[in-house]
Amino acid sequence: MDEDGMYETSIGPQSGRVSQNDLDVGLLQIVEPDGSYASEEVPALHDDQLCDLYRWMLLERTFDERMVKLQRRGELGTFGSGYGQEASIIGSGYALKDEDWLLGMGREAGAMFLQGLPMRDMILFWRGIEDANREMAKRNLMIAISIGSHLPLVTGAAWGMQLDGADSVVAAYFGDGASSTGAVHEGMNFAGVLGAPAVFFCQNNQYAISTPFEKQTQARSLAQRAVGYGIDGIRVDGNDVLAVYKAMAEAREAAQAGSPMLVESLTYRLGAHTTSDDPTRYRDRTEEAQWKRRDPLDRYESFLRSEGLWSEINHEAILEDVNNEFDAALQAADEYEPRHVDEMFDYLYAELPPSLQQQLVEFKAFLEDRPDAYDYIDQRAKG
Amino acid sequence: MDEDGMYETSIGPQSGRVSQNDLDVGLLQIVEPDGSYASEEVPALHDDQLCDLYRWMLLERTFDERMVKLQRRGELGTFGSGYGQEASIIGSGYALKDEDWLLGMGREAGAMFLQGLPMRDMILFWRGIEDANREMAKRNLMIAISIGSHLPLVTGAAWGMQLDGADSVVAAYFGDGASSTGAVHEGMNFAGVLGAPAVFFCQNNQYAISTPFEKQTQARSLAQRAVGYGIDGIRVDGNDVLAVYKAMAEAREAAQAGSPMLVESLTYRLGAHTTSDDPTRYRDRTEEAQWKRRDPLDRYESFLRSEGLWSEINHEAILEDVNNEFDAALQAADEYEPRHVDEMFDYLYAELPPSLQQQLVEFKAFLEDRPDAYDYIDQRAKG
Amino acid sequence: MQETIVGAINDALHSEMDADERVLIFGEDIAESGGVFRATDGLKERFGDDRVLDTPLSEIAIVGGAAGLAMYGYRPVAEIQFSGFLPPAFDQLVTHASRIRWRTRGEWSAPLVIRTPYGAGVKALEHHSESLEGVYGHLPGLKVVVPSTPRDAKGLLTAAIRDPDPVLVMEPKQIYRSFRDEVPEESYEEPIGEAAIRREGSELSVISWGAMMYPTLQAVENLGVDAEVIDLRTISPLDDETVVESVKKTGRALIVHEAARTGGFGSELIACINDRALMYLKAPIERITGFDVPVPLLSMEDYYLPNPPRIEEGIKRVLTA
Amino acid sequence: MQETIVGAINDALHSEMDADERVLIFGEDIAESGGVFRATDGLKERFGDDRVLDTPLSEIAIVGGAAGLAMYGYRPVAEIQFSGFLPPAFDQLVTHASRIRWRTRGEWSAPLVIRTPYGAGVKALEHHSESLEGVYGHLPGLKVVVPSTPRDAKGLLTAAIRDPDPVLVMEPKQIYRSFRDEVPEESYEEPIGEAAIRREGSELSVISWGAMMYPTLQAVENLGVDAEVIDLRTISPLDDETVVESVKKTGRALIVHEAARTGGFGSELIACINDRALMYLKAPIERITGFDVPVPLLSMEDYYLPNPPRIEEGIKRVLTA
Ligand SMILES: Cc1ncc(C[n+]2csc(CCOP(=O)(O)OP(=O)(O)O)c2C)c(N)n1
Ligand SMILES: Cc1ncc(C[n+]2csc(CCOP(=O)(O)OP(=O)(O)O)c2C)c(N)n1
Ligand SMILES: [Mg+2]
Ligand SMILES: [Mg+2]
Repeated sequence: MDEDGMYETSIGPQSGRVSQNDLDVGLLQIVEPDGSYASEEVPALHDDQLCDLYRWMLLERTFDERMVKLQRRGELGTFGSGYGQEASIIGSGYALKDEDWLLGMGREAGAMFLQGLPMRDMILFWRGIEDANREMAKRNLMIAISIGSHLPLVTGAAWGMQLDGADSVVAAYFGDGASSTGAVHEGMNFAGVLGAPAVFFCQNNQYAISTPFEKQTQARSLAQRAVGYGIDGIRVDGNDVLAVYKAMAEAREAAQAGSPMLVESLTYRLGAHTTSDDPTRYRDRTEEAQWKRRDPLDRYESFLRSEGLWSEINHEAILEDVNNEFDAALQAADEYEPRHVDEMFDYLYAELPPSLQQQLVEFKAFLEDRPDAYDYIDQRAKG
Repeated sequence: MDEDGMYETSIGPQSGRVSQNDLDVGLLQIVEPDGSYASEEVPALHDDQLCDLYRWMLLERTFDERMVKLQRRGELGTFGSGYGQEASIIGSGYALKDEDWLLGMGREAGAMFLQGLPMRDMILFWRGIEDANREMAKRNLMIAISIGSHLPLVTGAAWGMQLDGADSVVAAYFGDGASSTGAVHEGMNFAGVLGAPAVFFCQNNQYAISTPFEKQTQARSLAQRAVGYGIDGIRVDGNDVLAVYKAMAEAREAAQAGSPMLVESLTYRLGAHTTSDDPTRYRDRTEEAQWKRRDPLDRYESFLRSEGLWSEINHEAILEDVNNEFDAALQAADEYEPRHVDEMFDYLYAELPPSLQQQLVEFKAFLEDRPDAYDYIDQRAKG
Repeated sequence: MQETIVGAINDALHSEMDADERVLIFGEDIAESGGVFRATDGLKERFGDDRVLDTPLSEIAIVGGAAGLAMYGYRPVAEIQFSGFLPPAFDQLVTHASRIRWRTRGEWSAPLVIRTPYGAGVKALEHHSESLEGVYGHLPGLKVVVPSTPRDAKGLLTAAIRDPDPVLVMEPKQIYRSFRDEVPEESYEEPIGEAAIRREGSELSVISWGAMMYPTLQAVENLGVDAEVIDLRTISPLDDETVVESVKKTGRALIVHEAARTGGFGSELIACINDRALMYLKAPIERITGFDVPVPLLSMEDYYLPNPPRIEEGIKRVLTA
Repeated sequence: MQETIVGAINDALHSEMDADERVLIFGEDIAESGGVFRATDGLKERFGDDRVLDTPLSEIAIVGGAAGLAMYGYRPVAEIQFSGFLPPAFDQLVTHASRIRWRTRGEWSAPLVIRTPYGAGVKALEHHSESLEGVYGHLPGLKVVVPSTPRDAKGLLTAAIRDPDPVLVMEPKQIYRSFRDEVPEESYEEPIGEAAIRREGSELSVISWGAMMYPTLQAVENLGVDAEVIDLRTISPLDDETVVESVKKTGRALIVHEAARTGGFGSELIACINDRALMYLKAPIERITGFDVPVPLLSMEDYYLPNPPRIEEGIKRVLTA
């Protein structure tokens, strides 16, 4: 069309028109909703790893159930459960390596446990105890409460890994709602330009609180947004743990080789947004029921049965283990030393400036003078 | 794949993988760089309209030249020329209707003139005289200096038109640099959800100041970003005035019918970013020369010649007209009444709050007392 | 009728949408589910999808979209779910909403309202508890109001919606439902830019706003001092007249706010008193505020928040200095 | 050596990149073209593409990316081309950069530097002239410095780069090249958090920062008063000690800044003086500031900016009140 190739990619349609209808993203599935699968598609995992995936999904589910109960008893501030997203959370987390970073948004507890976070610290997190964040950071984990705001950090940290020639990636966990924010856009586009080892893992659970995916964007998939950044995307059945694992492993590898990727994990939040939310206000039961039939644990159970591995799974024993782990974690959390006033000031700066030092000193003196202030300070709920 | 259609668009590749290689956006061209064209592709414009397009492009070019000279003489603060982008600016502006809004970024003077803005006011704008913005607003025009920041306003105003059932659209003019901002992302995505009558007209002139398009994004085109919002895009040769006109007319019509569109106009900024910029610091002459060979006026001249319309064009007479218009505009701008202190406070609120009133009164009293303050206030450059 | 603050807000939205069809509301989760605090409950059912809209999770688009609608002639009332999520849209406030009228020399205006719950004390997650009124109050062209009673919540929101200029309504969510009070059934405006004297007194002036009004009033009561208590109600434009007149009378002042101390809006009040009533001061003005730290996570937030004993000690210092 | 402010900045970047290979710089147009003010000239040639990078037009990604790099262990020095374009990234400052260390209890930190030219007086377009130091100074966890001399520009930027916490360096672009001054060739730090006394005096204390130092010093000279002139240099953490001690000595004070008056940082200085030196004050503290309006477009900006005559009148009022 032009001698010097400046109008590149111009061999396409003369109309220059492009629409999402020109692109059928497809869906990576390994185990279909009816339980069928092609053996050659199954990722090369050992039997014990295949069983392990089930164990972790059950852990996620049990943890979520216990947390919701704890919150109902007034022992947590609020809690956002991953119920229904177990395959998405665990399949992705299982593909990460120890050295990887994971910056998330809270609905990926199991992926954080997989990176070594003790359960206790997730309880502390939802109790609003600052030290939970330290324990996360120790394992290269962070939760960003401001939705979407962490994606530029993800890109920045991945850029650091790239400069270091590190053998790791940064995984961003975020939701369909987050995808509409400017921070997510800028973070992904910049990562594409840098070729930074970042994996953008988007759990499209169909809702951002009450807002369904159709109101979040006109795009039929979020994976197709990758095209706009010149990076690759994968759309994966988020209720198929093997498919999610495969997608994430693939994305991780590409990212490490300098091609950041966007993975859209198509799933469904079966529970409430958080314990403060009431989904009956905005969605109907039949939809929930439809997705309940796609329960990720059931689907994976049928796979394990077909593989003759189900007999390896002692469901009750796993449940007991997980519950014991939770009990111990809860006890540790309950025993967690009481808050102390210094914590408010600690770590704001490497060295506390004089005026802040003075604020602290004065406040402590005040507390000595006026112990009745504790009537207002004493923790209302646990945590 | 699944009985209830919840995994929609899943008839695509089993891999769920998507990349920009899956999408060849193409390029809308009517008059090829070598001057050839297929008659049936030419938009249905009268001969005088076809001539008019040339006249407007020449006006744009002449205006830009005069403004650059004016700035060199110290009679403007700074100026951003549209040199090289005449087809992009005029072709798009020509497709807009009187009732349409145009919110831009400054490099679309001719499109604003087409909407009725007097040249004087564009001179005043670059002299930093507030009233220029009023004259723009009167004609539903605005320039946003903070790059990309106006896209949400575009979506909001278009939403208003939609609610009103108005027969108009809002055209957003922005650049390749702007496309990387969060505001552009959020504005376009929201417009897609609303189905608001907005046309997002992106002049991809290959540079954001010194930053070339390849460093702006890994995406090969910006038109393909439309796919991520579920809206349609067009990639058009921005140096082909007829193609730009056609793309914009098409986009305008779609937008009015409830389908906002993104138009990427592929062009080149032949001049400096602004009069403060020196492009030799970041790009080489051969590239500029390459694009100089694609001069939009030359290409259109060859079209007019082929159509036998070139004889209708009295080049010298147009130049003289435009120069006269500019001279008159400049004189009007020079005669523009001197600035007055009240202007700083005027219109900040519908009604000035007491404390601001007091600031104004005190400042005026000060100026009476200390006329030597004018030594510091007197305008250094014109405007 | 007896209403909570959140009820009064809901009521104001109903009336204004009834009265003016250019009023429309939108934000995250405000339509289908009626808002995370139920402030917009029932509005979608009453006014339909066109005028009550759930948006994508897009604070930039919400605030900028409101500005665009307002420029075009509508009267948008947008909700930012928590004030901690207004910072992503800060640029839209600074760069556009606050200066549309100014930029276009009155040709356009931007009569938009941003409503947002602010402040600590509800045991929420990080970023859900901040108070940046000092930041927003520094932006020329933007009005900022903070109601602290159901009556003011309705009246100020009504005034904000009718105001020809952009208004940020910061709603003290800690006291959204903590009490009911008499609220007139018909619509009315509480004037933007006027502080309210909650209690007349002669010994000292105590100035506060938002949720901090209540520990402040309680501290005054506990001590039994004859304090004049001023509810600022509007941060911008500031009613310095009421503040200054009160301090001229009492010669002593205490300011209570939950935002961080340094650069908080309390400092502007002190500066105003310095400007116009310095020579009346018998003692330094005290500030009881949040500390210069981020609002702690929920387990610690009650350490951070001013409480009656802290305020009492402040009052005592002002009275004895 | 004799250097301009912008030259001193360039020099500091060279030295620190030389000394610490974890230092890298990026921003819009800073590499290939050396920055729109040439502050980063020659750095790409010297340190290569990996450490000197042109970014997309993405302020959110620049500031957030810097925070991520810093968390990971680098020492990013990012440029925001004009301070008027920092608001799009405001959330990254509030929500992340300023609280990484605090959030992670010291496990991570965010030793990043954001450099940005600020202030009016260069006849630039809308949004190119603002001064929001009052806003940034209100954010816990963020340090904010404003050099006004070549020596301080080099020393404060060096200190900022070495500082273990995030520092916003607001560079007064009006005086980027307006004069040269002696700057040590070797590297050195000017301490963050310490004001400088530019001139000792006993009649009144005059406090300013950034480009306003010069009309301030000129006004003092014009009047021939025995003023103590303080260059604040750091907005946060504030050196209230130096300010308070000076006012205790002089009993009178004037503050000069170009930001809007209401909620500007001058009010915090007044509040500090009120806290600790009220009883020394012989007159109300004066503020000579920008008006409570957006910075006017270029044809009017010199009406807006404080100038020596305005400052002189302020000084006279303080001295005679
Ligand atoms: C910037 C921002 N805006 C609003 C909120 C309030 N909020 C918390 S979670 C949420 C929805 C998030 O949806 P999504 O990204 O899909 O994640 P999901 O909760 O579905 O896992 C909202 C609106 C927030 N935390 N941050
Ligand atoms: C938010 C923002 N960041 C930076 C700038 C400084 N700036 C002005 S124009 C420009 C480049 C714009 O590039 P593009 O969008 O491609 O438009 P073009 O100038 O090429 O027409 C930059 C970085 C700005 N005005 N606004
Ligand atoms: Mg979701
Ligand atoms: Mg460009």
